[in-house]
This record gives sequence, C-alpha cells and structure tokens, in this order.
Amino acid sequence: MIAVEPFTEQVVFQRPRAMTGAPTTYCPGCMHGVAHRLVAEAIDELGIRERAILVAPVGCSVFAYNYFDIDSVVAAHGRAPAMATGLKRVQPDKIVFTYQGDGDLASIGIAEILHAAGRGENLTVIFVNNAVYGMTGGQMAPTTLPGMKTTSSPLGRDTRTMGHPIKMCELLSQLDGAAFIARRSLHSPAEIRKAKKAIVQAFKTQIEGRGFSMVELLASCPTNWDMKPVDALKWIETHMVPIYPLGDYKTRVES
Amino acid sequence: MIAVEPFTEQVVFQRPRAMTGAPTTYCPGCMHGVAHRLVAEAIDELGIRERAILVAPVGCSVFAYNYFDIDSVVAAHGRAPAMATGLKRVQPDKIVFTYQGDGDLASIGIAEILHAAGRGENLTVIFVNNAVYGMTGGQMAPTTLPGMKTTSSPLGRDTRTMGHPIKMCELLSQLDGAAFIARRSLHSPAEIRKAKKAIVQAFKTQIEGRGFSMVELLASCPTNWDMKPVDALKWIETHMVPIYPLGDYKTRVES
Amino acid sequence: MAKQLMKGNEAIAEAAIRAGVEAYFGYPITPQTELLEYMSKRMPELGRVFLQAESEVAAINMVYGAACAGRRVMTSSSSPGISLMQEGLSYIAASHVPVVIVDVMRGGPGLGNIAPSQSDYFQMVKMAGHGDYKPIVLAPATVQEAVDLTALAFDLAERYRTIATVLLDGVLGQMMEPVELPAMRALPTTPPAWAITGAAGRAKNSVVPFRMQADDLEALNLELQRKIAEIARREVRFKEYLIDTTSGSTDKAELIVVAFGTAGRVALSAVKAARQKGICVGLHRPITLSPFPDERLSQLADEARGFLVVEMNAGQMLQDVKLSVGGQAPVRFYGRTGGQVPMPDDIALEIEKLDEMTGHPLDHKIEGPVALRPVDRPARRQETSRTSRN
Amino acid sequence: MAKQLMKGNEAIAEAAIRAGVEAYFGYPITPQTELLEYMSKRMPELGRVFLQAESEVAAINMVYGAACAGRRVMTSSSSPGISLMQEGLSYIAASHVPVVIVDVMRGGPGLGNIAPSQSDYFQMVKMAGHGDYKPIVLAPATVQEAVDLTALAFDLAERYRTIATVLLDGVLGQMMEPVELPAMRALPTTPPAWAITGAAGRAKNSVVPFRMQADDLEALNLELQRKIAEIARREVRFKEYLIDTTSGSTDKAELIVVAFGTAGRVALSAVKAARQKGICVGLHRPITLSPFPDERLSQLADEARGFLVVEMNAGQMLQDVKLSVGGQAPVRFYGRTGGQVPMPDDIALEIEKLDEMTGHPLDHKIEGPVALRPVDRPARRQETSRTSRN
Amino acid sequence: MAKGHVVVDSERCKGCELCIGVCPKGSIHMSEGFNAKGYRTAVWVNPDGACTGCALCALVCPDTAIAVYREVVPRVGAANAASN
Amino acid sequence: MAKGHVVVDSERCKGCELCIGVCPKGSIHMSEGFNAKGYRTAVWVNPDGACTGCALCALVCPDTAIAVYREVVPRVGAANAASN
Amino acid sequence: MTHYDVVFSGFGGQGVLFGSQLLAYAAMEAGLQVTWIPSYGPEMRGGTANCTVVISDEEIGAPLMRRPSAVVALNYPSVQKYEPLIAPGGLLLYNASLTLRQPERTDIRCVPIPASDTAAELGTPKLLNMVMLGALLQITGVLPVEAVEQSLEAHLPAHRRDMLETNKLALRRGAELAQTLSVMA
Amino acid sequence: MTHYDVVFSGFGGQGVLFGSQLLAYAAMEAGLQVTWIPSYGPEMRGGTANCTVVISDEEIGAPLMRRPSAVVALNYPSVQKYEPLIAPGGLLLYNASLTLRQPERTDIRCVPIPASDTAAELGTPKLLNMVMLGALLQITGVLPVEAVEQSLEAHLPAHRRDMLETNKLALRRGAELAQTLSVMA
Ligand SMILES: Cc1ncc(C[n+]2csc(CCOP(=O)(O)OP(=O)(O)O)c2C)c(N)n1
Ligand SMILES: Cc1ncc(C[n+]2csc(CCOP(=O)(O)OP(=O)(O)O)c2C)c(N)n1
Ligand code: SF4
Ligand code: SF4
Ligand code: SF4
Ligand code: SF4
Ligand code: SF4
Ligand code: SF4
Ligand SMILES: [Mg+2]
Ligand SMILES: [Mg+2]
Repeated sequence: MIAVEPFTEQVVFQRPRAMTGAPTTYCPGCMHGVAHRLVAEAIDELGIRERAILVAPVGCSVFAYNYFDIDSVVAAHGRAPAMATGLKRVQPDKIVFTYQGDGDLASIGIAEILHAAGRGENLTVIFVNNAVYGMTGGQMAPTTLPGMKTTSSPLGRDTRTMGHPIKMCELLSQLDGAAFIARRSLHSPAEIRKAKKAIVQAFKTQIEGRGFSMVELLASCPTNWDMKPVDALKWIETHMVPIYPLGDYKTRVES
Repeated sequence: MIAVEPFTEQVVFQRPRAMTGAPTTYCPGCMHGVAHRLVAEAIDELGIRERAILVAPVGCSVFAYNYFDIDSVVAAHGRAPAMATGLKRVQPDKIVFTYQGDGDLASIGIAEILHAAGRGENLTVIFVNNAVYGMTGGQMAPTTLPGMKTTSSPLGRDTRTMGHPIKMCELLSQLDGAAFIARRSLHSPAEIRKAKKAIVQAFKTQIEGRGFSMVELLASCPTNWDMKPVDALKWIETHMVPIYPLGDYKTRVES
Repeated sequence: MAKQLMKGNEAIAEAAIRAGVEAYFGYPITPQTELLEYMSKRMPELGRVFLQAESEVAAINMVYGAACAGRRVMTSSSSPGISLMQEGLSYIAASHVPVVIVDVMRGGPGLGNIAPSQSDYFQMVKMAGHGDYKPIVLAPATVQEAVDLTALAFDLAERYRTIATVLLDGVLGQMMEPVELPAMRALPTTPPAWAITGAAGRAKNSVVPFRMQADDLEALNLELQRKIAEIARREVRFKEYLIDTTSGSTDKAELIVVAFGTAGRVALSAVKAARQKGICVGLHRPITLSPFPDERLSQLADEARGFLVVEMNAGQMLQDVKLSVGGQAPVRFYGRTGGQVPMPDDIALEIEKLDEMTGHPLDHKIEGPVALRPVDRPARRQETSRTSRN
Repeated sequence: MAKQLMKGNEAIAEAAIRAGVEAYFGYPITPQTELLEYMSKRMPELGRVFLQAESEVAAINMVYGAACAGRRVMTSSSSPGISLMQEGLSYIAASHVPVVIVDVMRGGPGLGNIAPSQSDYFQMVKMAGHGDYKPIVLAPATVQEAVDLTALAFDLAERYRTIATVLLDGVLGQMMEPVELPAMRALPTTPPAWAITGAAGRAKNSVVPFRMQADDLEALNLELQRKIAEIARREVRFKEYLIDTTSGSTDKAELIVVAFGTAGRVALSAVKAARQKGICVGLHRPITLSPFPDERLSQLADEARGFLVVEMNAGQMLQDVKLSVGGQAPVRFYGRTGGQVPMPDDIALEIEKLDEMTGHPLDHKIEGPVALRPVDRPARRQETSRTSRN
Repeated sequence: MAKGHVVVDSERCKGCELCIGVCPKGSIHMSEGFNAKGYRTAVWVNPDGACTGCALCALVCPDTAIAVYREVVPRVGAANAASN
Repeated sequence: MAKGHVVVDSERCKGCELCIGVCPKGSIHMSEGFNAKGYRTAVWVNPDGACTGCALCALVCPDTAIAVYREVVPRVGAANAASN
Repeated sequence: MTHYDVVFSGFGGQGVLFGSQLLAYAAMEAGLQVTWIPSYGPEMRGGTANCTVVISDEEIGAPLMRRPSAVVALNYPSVQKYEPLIAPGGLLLYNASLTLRQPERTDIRCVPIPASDTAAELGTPKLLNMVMLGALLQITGVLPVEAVEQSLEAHLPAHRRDMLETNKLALRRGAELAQTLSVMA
Repeated sequence: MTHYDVVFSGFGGQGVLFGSQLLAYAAMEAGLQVTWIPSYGPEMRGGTANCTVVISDEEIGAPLMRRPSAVVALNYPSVQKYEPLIAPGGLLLYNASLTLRQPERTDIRCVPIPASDTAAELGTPKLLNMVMLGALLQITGVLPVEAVEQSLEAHLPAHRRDMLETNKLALRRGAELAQTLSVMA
C-alpha cells in the first residue's frame, strides 16, 4: 500500500545526547559552548558515550563536567593530561579526553601535555585557545598575541620582555608520540564544521589506538577581550588565524 | 742585540681560571668533567668570569657550584631556568647560565626550560644529555634511547609504553624566543673542540643580548651505562649521535 | 597623606612597591589576582621587574633566583598556588635568602572555591614543605594593617634572611577600606655581601640549599632553629581588645576569644555584642602567627576562665592556642570552612556557651574591674575541639 | 613462608604488589628509588601498570586519575618530591578517592641530603597542602612492619576513601631485615560504584574537587572532618615496650619515651640500657601518627613523671605529644636533624636527665611492679622544647 | 527550498546575537523584554517563511538554545521503504 | 715536530684511561700502584720524546688532571721583535 | 554613634559595584570608617553581583552580616533573595521597574523606586544605580546627597566625565522620588 | 644472649656490600634477628662505602651505633676512620695488604689480614672481601664458616655461580689466616 504521510518535520539540529542540558555559566557568546557541543556531537556520532571519560581543566571550562552526560573528573590546573594518563593506563578500553584552556595547557601544564604527547599516551586533547586566562579575568596567556592588551599586560604584550606566543600544535607535532595534531577555529559556521571533523578524527585516532591526538580550537573570550561576541569571532579570523595557522600539523598513520 | 734565549716551555694546556680546582665527585671517565672545563674555558676566553653566574641543577652536577670559580647557586630539580630568570631579570648585565642534566631539563624541568626559551630569556643553558638519570642510579630519562636498558626500564625502553626520546634542540628551536640552539657531542677530541666553539657562541649570544641560547652536549655516564669510559664514548658516537643529530638547530641573528 | 579607598590586594601591592620591592613574579589566581595585575601596571612604570611566570612553581623559583641576587622580591598567590610553592619555599629557607610571600587564602581543599578561608594556617605556620623551618607569618585584619604588615614583612625578611609571609583571606583581599599609604622608600643601592652578583673583585659567593654531610646539614638546621628562636623572642605581635582594661566601664576579660585576620575582626563585633549583654569577654588577635604569641596567651590562661578560638577552618591555630594555654583553661572552638565567613551572631552565641560552660559568676554584670576568681583546673575532656555549623 | 632478607624499599614494593596494587606512578629520588625500580620490574611482569612520570607533580596527578577509576594505586617519593605533591594531595582529599603514598624521608630543608630524617612529620600529619584534611599516616619501625603497614594502608585507604601514607626514613628504606611476606591477594574484580569507568548502563559519575558555593564546600569539609573523627576513633595504633608490665621483673614505667619509626627503634635500645641502670622507663611508639594516639598518651600522662620525645627533626611530633599530655607532665625533647640518626647512648643520657629533672624516687631500683606516686602538676615552663646536639 | 522551523529556548539564550549574525535569511531578532537571567533573547521571526532550516544559527549558538526542524516533504513510497 | 711535556696530577687522576685512548703517540700508560683514592693513574712515559704536546690527552681528561707544555724553540730575533 | 550597613544587589552590569563604591568613597571623605566588599556568583559575566557597605564612626569589625539592615535591590531576583534576610526594622529599597511582585514583609520598610523607568526617562537607562543611591541617601540620611555628588566628581572614571551632570541628576531624581514615595508609604 | 655488631668498610668495588650481606643472610638463615644497613659517600662510584650488620637473638633496636664493637676494614682510609671509633674491647680486622700504618690502639684487638695479597694468590683479587669475612667468622665465632658457605650457595648471583668454589676457598683461607695470626698476636 502506498501511504501518504501527514506533513511532518524532521529534526535538523538539537542538543546532542552526550550533553546534560544544564545551562552553562559561560558568558554570552563564549565559544566554550560551541566547543562543548562539537565534542558531544562527536561522541554521539562515534557511539562512545558510555565509555567516554572527560577530564575537565581549571579554567572557565572547569564546569564542563556538569555539561557532558558522561563520566567526568576535574583535574588540578594544568594537570589534566597526567590525570588522563592515570585514568587511561588502568582502563585502556575507555576513551579518555581532556578539555583544556590555553593557560591550563600551554602555561602551567606545558610539562604534562608535552610528556603525555611524548609518551604517545592514547588520549585525546581538546585545546581551547582563547589567547587569555578567561576564568581569572583576562590575564596574559602564553598564547596572547603580540601587542595584545590584557589585565596583566596593560600596555600590550611586549615580546621582548614577555616572549612570543607559544604555538602548541607546532611544538607538539615535533614529538614522535603525537599521532594527530590539528588546529581549527570556531569563528564561522564553516570553520565550526571543520572543527567538528577534526574532533571526530582525533577521537578515532584514540579508538584505533594510534596514540596522542589533539585538536586546538581558536575561540573567543568576548568578556575579557571586551568585544561583542560577533566582533570577537571576526577578531579571531583577522588576528588569531594569521598567527595560529589552521590545518593538520601531524597525521601519523601507523600506531 | 740578538739574544739567544734559553730553551723554554710554553703552556699548551692547563686548568682554566674559572675552575676552582677542587677535585670532583664524578665517576672516572664521566663527561661532566669535560663539559665543566669547556664552559670554564669559554668564560675565560670571553673575559666574563667576574660577571658570570652559574645556576647548578640537581643531578650529578649539583656539585658544579663547587668546581667553578664564579658566583653560583643551586636550583631545585628542574627549576634552574626559572631561578636563572630571577637572577638575570634583576641584573641584566650579568651573564647567567644554567647547567642541567637531561632528567633535570627534559623531564621534571621541561616547563621551565620551554618557557624560558619561549620568553626569550637572555640566558645560556648548557644541557648535558647522558640519556639517563645519573645521580639517582641510572633510571630512564626522556632522552633514553629506544630499547636501552636502565634501572627503571629493565627490559629496555619500550617506546609503546614509555614513549620515544624527546629531542630538546628540535623542540626548543620551534620557539621564537630561542636565539641559538645547537647540539654537540663530547665523544672525541674533535667533537670536544666543536662543543667548545658552540659554548662560546652561546655565551656570545647572551652577551649581545640576543636571547635564549642552549648547547646540548651528548655525554657519557659510564657508571650507569655499565661501560668502560672509552667504550662509553664510542657508544655515544654509534648509538646516540644517530638519534640526536649534531648541528646548529637555530641561529637567529637579530635580537 | 590623604586616605585612599583601596582593595586589600591593591593596597598590598602598592605597599610592597613603596617598601621598595624590586621584582615581582607571580601567577594569576583568584582571589589574589588584583595584586598581580596591579604589579603588572606599576612595576614597569617604575622601571622595576614584573614577570608573569608560567606557574607558581616557576614563580617561586624566580623569586628564589632574584632573592639570591640580594634584591627585594616577592610573589603572591592563593592556597593551591601556595601548595605548589612548597618545594621552592623549603629551598629558600635552606638558603637563608629573604623573600616575601603573600597568600590570599581561599576555600579548600582541592580546587575548593574562591571564597575566603583561613585553611592555609598549617601550610604556612607549620611549614608545609619538607624539613624543619618556619617562615614569619603576619596576619592582618584590616586593609590598613595589610599595608603596614607588608612593609614589615620586607623588613623582617631582610633582617633575618628568612621567608616572611603576609597571610590573609579573600575578604581582606577583595574588600575596600580607607588606607594611609607610607611614603616611597628609596631602593637599596648596594646588594648584601652574600649576594650572587658575579665574583668581581672578591671571592666567589655560593647559595647552596644542601649539605651532603649530615653534620653540616645539622649545623644548617641549628642555624635555622637559632633564627626561629630569635624571631620568637623579638617579633611577637598581637592586638587585644577589651582585655585587661584598667580604665572606664569595661571589665577585665574572663573569657578570651582568640582569632586572627577576618575571623578576628568579625569576632570583635561579637565580643562587643557580648559585652553589651554583660559577658566579660575580650579578644586576643595574633598578628604574628609565627612567631605565635604563646607567652602572652599562657599569661592570659593564668587568669581566664576559658578560651574560644574562632577560625575560618576546621581548627588549625586552635592547636597553637591549646599548646600555649597548656591545659590551664578550657579551649572551645568555633570554625567555619569552605569559604563561609563566621557571622558575629554565631560567634556571640559561642561566647555565651563558653560563658555558661565555664560557670560564670552569679553576678556577671560587674561594674568596675575586679580580681578574677582563681580558676579550677578543668577536666581534660572539656577541652573539646569541634567544628560547628551553628 | 620462609623469611627473606629484604631492603625496606623493596619489601614495601613487594608488599604493595601482594596487597593488589594495580598501578604505580612515580619519579626517582633517593632514598626511595629502589621502590620505583622494583616496581618497574615486577609490575609489567604481572601485567599491571608501571609508569615513570615526568615529575612528582605528574605522578601524583596520574595517581589521582587512576584512583578515580577505582583502582588500587600508589606512588612513592622522598621529602622534596612529597612537597611537590601537596597540591595534588589536597585535590585527592577533596575528591574522597583512596590512594597510598610512601614517603621515605631524607634530610631537609631544601635539597638537604639523602640521609635519613623524620622532618616530613608536619608535612604529612598536619596536611601540608591547602585546606582542611588529614591523611592516615603509618610509621613503621622495622622492615617487617613496613610490609604489614603497606598492606594496611591499602585497606584503610579504601575503607575510608582517603589518603593513606607510609612514612619512613632512609634508614628503613635502605636497611635489610628478614621479612615474612603475605600471600598475594586477588585483584578486585569490579570497581566501586562511584568510580569513573564510563557511564555505561548507569547515570554518569563525576569526581569534582571543588564546590563553587561556600555551603556546599563546607558540607564537603564536614564530611572530611567526620571521616577524620571516625578514623581517630577506630584506627589508632601504637606499640609499647616496658610500660605497664604486670608480669616479671620489669617495673611499670615512670618515664615515657615517645618516638616513631627509626627513632623509635633506636630509643628502644636506649630504654633497655636505662632499665639496666635501674631507671623505670618505657617506650611508647606511635604506629599511626595520624590518627595520633592522644588518648593513650593522655592516659599515660596521668601517671607518668615525665616524657621524652625523640625525633629525627627539630620537634614536630613533639607538638602532638604536648597536646596529648596537656600540661600534666613535663615533656622534654631530643632531636637530631640534617640526616643525623640519634644514637642509643645519646638518648640514654637524655633519659637520665629527665629522670633527674623529674625527681626520681630515692630508691629507684624497685623490684616488683609498684603503684606510682601521684605526680605533681609541673610548672609550665619546665615543658621545654629544644634541639640538642649532645 | 526546504522550509525551516526554529525553536529558541529563551531561558537558555544569553542574547549573544551570534545566531543573528549568521542567519542568511534574517529570520532571527532580539526580544524586547528580558528573560529570568536578565538577557534579551533571540526570537525566530519568520513571517514570510524565509527560514530554510539551514541550522547555521544553531551551529554557532554557544548555548544550544536553538533547535532546528525542517519540513519533510512527504514522499510517495516512504512508508514502503521503511517497511522493507 | 714540537716536543711536548705532560704532567699528570696523580691525585686528581681517576684512571679512566680516556687519555690513553686518544694519545696518538702512546705516551700515556697506567700506573701499577694506586693513589690515595684507590685508583690506578695515568703516567706519562716519553722515553723517545714522541709526545708532541698535542694536548689531546688533556682535552679529553674529565678531571683536568693533565697539564701540557711545549718546547719553545728559540728563534733568532725574537727578542728584537718583542722590543719593537 | 553611626553604624550603618547596606547591601547593593543586582545583575552584573547594573552598576552595583560603582553605586556602592560611591557611597563608600563619600563615607570615607566624610571622615567615617567604611568597608566595601563585593561578592559574585560563579558566572564570569551576567549572574548576580552584590556589595556590602558598612559605615561607622568606630573601628569596623564584621564587614559582612547575615541580616543586613538595608538592601538596595536593583532587580527582582535580589528582592527575592534579600527580602527574607533583612533585619527586622530594616529597609528594602527596590527597583520597582523590574519587580514582578511586591515584597510582603511588614516588619521592615519596603520602598519601591521606579529606578529603571526613571533612568530611562532621563535618557540614561544605565544610571538606575544612581537613582537608587539617591533614594537611599534621602531615606536614610546616612550621608547628604551633596557628599556623594562630591565623591562622584572625584571618582567618576575619566572616560565617563561627560556623564557627570547626568549622574548627579539621576542621584537627585532618586532622592526626590524617595521623598515623595516615602511620604506616600 | 647473642648481640653482635660489625661494620664493613672499604672502597666502592671492594665487595663491602656483598661481604656484609652474606653475613646477614647467614644470620637470618641461622634463625637470628639481623639488620644490614649501608651508607655511601657523595661519590657516585669510588669513594668509600660501609655497611653495618647487627645480629641478635632479640628484637634489634638501633641498627647503627656510634661505637661499633667490630670493624672489618678493607682499605687504609677505613682503618683511619674507624680505629678511633671502635668500642673499647672491640675488634679491628684490617686488610694488611693495603694498610700503610699499624693501628695504635691497645684497648681493642687489632688483627691484620693480608687479604688483598691472599686473594691475589688465589687468583681472584676481587675476593678479598671473602678472605676478610672468613677471618671475621673465625675470630669472633659469631657464625660457623659453614653457615656462610651455605648462604653463599643460596645467594651468589647466577652470573657468578662459576665462582662459588673459589669464594668458598677464599672464605676458608681467611679463616685459616685468622687462626694463625690471632694465635701469633
Ligand atoms: C594552581 C593554580 N593556579 C592558578 C589557578 C587560577 N586559575 C584558574 S583558571 C586559570 C586560567 C584559566 O585560563 P585558561 O586555561 O586559558 O582557560 P579559560 O578560562 O581561558 O578557558 C587560572 C590561572 C588555579 N586554580 N590553580
Ligand atoms: C623534586 C626532586 N625529585 C627528584 C629528585 C631526585 N633526583 C636527583 S638528581 C635526579 C636526576 C638527575 O638526572 P639528570 O638530570 O639527567 O642528571 P645527571 O645526574 O644524569 O647528570 C633526580 C631524579 C630530587 N632531588 N628532587
Ligand atoms: S570569561 Fe571568556 S572564556 Fe570564560 S566564560 Fe566568559 S567569555 Fe568564556
Ligand atoms: S653517575 Fe654517571 S653522570 Fe653521574 S658522575 Fe657517574 S658517570 Fe657521571
Ligand atoms: S535555520 Fe538558517 S535560515 Fe532559519 S533561522 Fe536558522 S540560520 Fe536562519
Ligand atoms: S546564539 Fe544562542 S545564545 Fe546567542 S542569541 Fe542566538 S540563541 Fe541566544
Ligand atoms: S700531548 Fe699528545 S702526544 Fe703528548 S701525551 Fe698528550 S696526547 Fe699524547
Ligand atoms: S683522562 Fe685524566 S683522569 Fe682519565 S686516566 Fe687520563 S689523566 Fe687520569
Ligand atoms: Mg584561555
Ligand atoms: Mg642525565
């Protein structure tokens, strides 16, 4: 029999299963929200929600444990890769990922991220680079752009005394243990889609046991940049992307 | 008047002025001794003994403060670059250098060395890579070669669980703040001469205010390698050099 | 000089600057961050050194380095950051170099929260790092005191070549109060003789935080202990309210509240309220937590009916009070944790309980100062320590 | 099972393995390193996890992670390394996850030296990290005890979801003694319900070391305090020698030496020697430093003429002894620092001094057990604390 | 073009306006009033049915405040296909 | 060839034999006896004057136990040159 | 003896901080002791903010209290939060423009001020904090409005200088409103 | 009651560790309590090493003592270091092959053993530690030589098994020497 169905709607977009739906404490327009959603979508797509484990950082996304509907822990500032190492080494069948800000990962926690990558820990790292310390009120991060004013570089980052930006993808891709290292941005729908793909690829790297994977996401902190959210996204495109070129920095096929 | 002088001798080689002459506690044939002497010779040659400051590490060379006839401090394990930063920032006219082992610099202290380099601290680092933790009895270091047996990798370093060697020159030369980064070896008289030149160049980099400089020296630890000193030097050449290629990794001219 | 309304954190920063701090190294952490931010602005203006370190571990070791150069140097942080500094602090102690540390305590343990707390008392006063040493610990209760004690911290650190800490909580760090700032001091022109400044025209100097031989290391420890004893002899500071007053209408206190910092000032309100109700209570507020005013407390214990220790933790200074009181009077405890600030009403209630427990004189509304009844030695089990949520 | 002659460090490692430790993360440091090295060999053989971390900071956070997964996990280090773990330990405490930490103490402060010491007492017992928490601290005095207490540490850590530490010094770590090892325990088959193992077929679990709201964080703290109180009620352990013996020729002790670990066993030699000279002295050796045997000491204080605390530090446990004794008897101190091990002769001399100071009975060579004279309450100033080099 | 249907959860919305910026059809506006948290919120206004359900708005929304539905044009044989 | 003169400080020498390994002239040998620290030590043995003072031995010595001197062949006019 | 404590409460962005600080400045400049202390929620931006000011002519002990004697509530959640807390006999001054429900307590004085509307009328919706502060001064008399005007002159940030007169105007409008309303109440 | 303490002292590499451990093993296997504890100098290699063994039939308190009752000195620096420390009535057994000067104390028993020479004669210069240990056993009678021989069988590392008999020989030669020498002394 040929049925003519009543006029219906199809869901094009809704909150992924791997998110709890708890409202976030993030500022209006903060890209942590988008980054969270992409990770949750990737988890849903790969069907790994029940074996995924989040290691949340100290930073604005310390609350991430509350937003993902998966088993979660919160690490000490910068130590998420070490904590994740502990979690993964004792249960290698789980999919363990850290979610870290740039202060957390590139400043206080640079030793832990480098060594996790160096050892080729089979972990995934979602690295949200917003060029400042969001949570503590916008101080300079190792990723702050030259000349950029922050609450701890009030006259702008002077590279002679405060150094140049540290580029984590470039650095980590030097390490033999790193299997997949990519940088994406969240400044437009198109870039958001690409970011999602990279996140999926990073998780796949782990699922296939190929070693350390990291996706760096250029993101905005409208509050501390003191910009409207829309302008902040533009600023990512015009100011951050030139210094932090997007792309795949390492894709190792063998494990 | 033409004088015929009595038959005399000229000093070809003697202990440099910048060494105290205190006998060392190093094992027979340990290359720390040679590395010390080269640094002291460089200090003498550059005439900077009276403004040179050594930051000694924790490692076999913790005693270095005793062997150099210059102002010295001993840092906590791995923190020499931070301590040196403190010393140099308050007295930029002094020539401050750290002397660090591979456990100290590449393991526990990797955050401090990376950030000192990242900030382009105008410091010099002498990095003695002997592929093990000498002082504590020969445990695995981040620089231990794949397959190499140590007291904490009794079956040999398995790169799948313990990672691949971390190559500090390759890593640090990624950073914009690094001005001069070179790797040399101490396994033969010819290499020792080259090492000396690199050390001089590193100090010059600092004297000229061009930023962070580091010379990595491949060295032996006959005791923990369980080799005769002569064999240990050969082993550097045959086993270490292929993994840690010698050369200049970065030479930035502008400051 | 006119008073200014300043946040504790900023007032401390400005006070340090006026005390001649030459270099600041630190890492952001709430509720201390304004101090770092203030420094980031002012220090470069003055041609002095400001550097945001990559971590607290790096910060304390930069401080260590600059201190070895004989320069006035400081860092500031909050509880978790202070934990990370413990190894460095122990090295600094072993090296006899002067440094100033400001700890704006927050709720713990762990990441805790950013609310005010006093639970770093042990970590600071009992030395959290390995080995036997003891920093000087100064605990302000007002922004003005924070300013004054910051200057004092530099003086004491240099006089004794030791670690001097200013220990406050988030309330004081975040609160604004009117302050009078001292004048700007001149920077020292020559570094001390032991400083690491390059061996020009003199024999080399070394700063060495170890002694391979046990007898040498014991000698170093004895020197540290000697220093601690000297500091204990000379530098005890505290403030008392409504205790032992000889004039006016206030009675000599029979009950003593002991509290420091914010807990101390809140307790003052409670003590005043209890006095209104006729309870003869006074407040002893230690300003130096290390050296601890143990002699004074022991003196007070000779005559007091009982003590109430109030802290924003689960009972840390309590131990030092008990050690000072030495079993001569009951010691009760009222503590709030997790970032809760005790309220005057709650403390007042505890004072009343103590009053009852220790058997207050029948006619407790005495008009003038009177001699105290001799105090029975209390049964030991009365000296209860407890955390109360009331 | 036949006895084996084993180094303390290796015996502890093997004991942990037999207690079912599933993962070990650590960093080399003398005088603990043999423990790590032993693990590097044995754990992979058994298919368990061994990982040399990049630092002590990383090691403790790896331990934290594995503990969150509900696995039996441990690390070991020595004093400076333990200082670096303080932030992590505070996080672990806030998270109520069980971990075992072995600290083989060395001379401090700073880099100190690699000689034996007990100067991490404060750092371990008074919690060195920020916040209010208290690990269980077990202090063995023989290699056999180290073995037994290691197994106990795992049990207690899991029972109370807390940090349990085995605190020893370089003497015990490096010394060989005959030991009987327990049988190999089976590994647990299912992780506890709270463990972070992936939210399969159940609601998600979280391990969260903070509470943003002060009242929530206070609730967490009250839970920690409740746990501490329960542990204090149930887990106190100590060993006594020549105290309160009702049989044979030994007298009830009038003087009590209190010492733990290596200092405790050396003191035993001294106590025996003093007994030979007819001094009625006994030894109380706390095995749990936390919870501290305060009730027992307070009981002993009711009858004892005096206490002598012997430590390999400048007087740390001393404070807890004084708090327990509560002013009821004089407490003397003999301490050696910097890696010096006190010698029996020196302690014997201190016992004699204490004997004289506290006025020993005229006929002090009594034959059988006798009732003790009631003890006068000593003047407070007699309770001197000092570091002596004699 | 497909017809879209957008639902904004006004209690989740924080009024960041990112969705407005990316909507190719101008179908989202800001509310006049405030939600409980004090924000003006995004409102889907689609009088002429311009919204295509492209979901760009949802893609950039940091607060997953937007759900997007699209008209399913009934296809003959769909039920059949499903029953295979 | 220039003539060398080598002095080994036997109390500093730890007998590692590195100098022996590099001496192109075979002018260094190990001692029979031990020094105060219990090491056999390097001994410069140069009966035929083969040592050129090339200082390779000193260059590799980790304990700066070796000093090297070289004969200065008197040159006519040297004094003159110096007095210019 | 002067002893006065007041909590300012509202959304982030409503001027809670500046309004309350201004009172503190004025108190200091009037030679009084004063403490000002903020507390924030976990949100980085948005969420609620509140500041407590204590003014006294004696050394101030507690800078925080469980039951404040006065509350200036700039939004409705603040009314909800603080109404039950205010000490008996105390004052609740609330922004009537944003309040959905009248406060119910009868043992405190509740004064509605249409602050948002008033500020909007003045063309400066952001100055609702000044309207409320003016009202507070008027009702409590803790400090004269003129004293606060002086502090405004001293402490208005440089980039807002052009708003000085408007600020003063808002202050005075608040005071006027309070006079009328409290007469009515 | 058995209570015996002895310090073995010498250069690193002279077999101080193994010699003293062997004694400890033998004591344990004889059912006695025993402690063995090493101490090193700052040098990584070379330098001096010494190990203290205490043997008792009661729980052992101190595993270290200021004044040992016996010392086995394998080199001259050890003689210099320990001669003054030995408890009155104690024993100094020293390697006469490497000793430059006779010990001088008369209140202790000093027994020279030409251990290095003897070991060299046996073709195994490294076994001077066994020679000294054999001598110690002979002189003190703390344990029978046979007991140590058994421990040697149990604990000689696998890769040295071929040296078992030579080790035993050295032990026995040491015992013989001690017998002769102590008769002579
Ligand atoms: C040991 C320690 N140091 C400092 C802090 C304070 N702190 C919290 S978050 C943070 C930085 C966060 O910046 P980032 O990692 O870039 O995250 P964002 O908030 O920007 O997402 C800092 C310094 C802390 N909690 N612990
Ligand atoms: C915080 C801390 N952790 C560990 C140690 C122990 N330790 C001393 S030196 C050393 C490693 C030295 O190795 P390396 O840096 O390679 O120097 P080397 O001795 O090989 O020259 C370690 C782990 C310490 N002193 N402090
Ligand atoms: S402060 Fe920045 S990073 Fe943090 S929530 Fe706000 S916008 Fe996001
Ligand atoms: S252990 Fe190795 S690095 Fe250390 S002194 Fe000996 S040979 Fe040199
Ligand atoms: S679905 Fe597309 S067209 Fe419709 S509102 Fe969203 S962005 Fe605009
Ligand atoms: S993007 Fe989301 S939060 Fe932002 S205005 Fe649109 S619906 Fe609201
Ligand atoms: S100087 Fe040259 S030739 Fe002479 S001994 Fe040394 S290495 Fe040999
Ligand atoms: S190289 Fe130096 S230490 Fe080695 S044997 Fe020769 S002289 Fe001696
Ligand atoms: Mg950031
Ligand atoms: Mg090394």
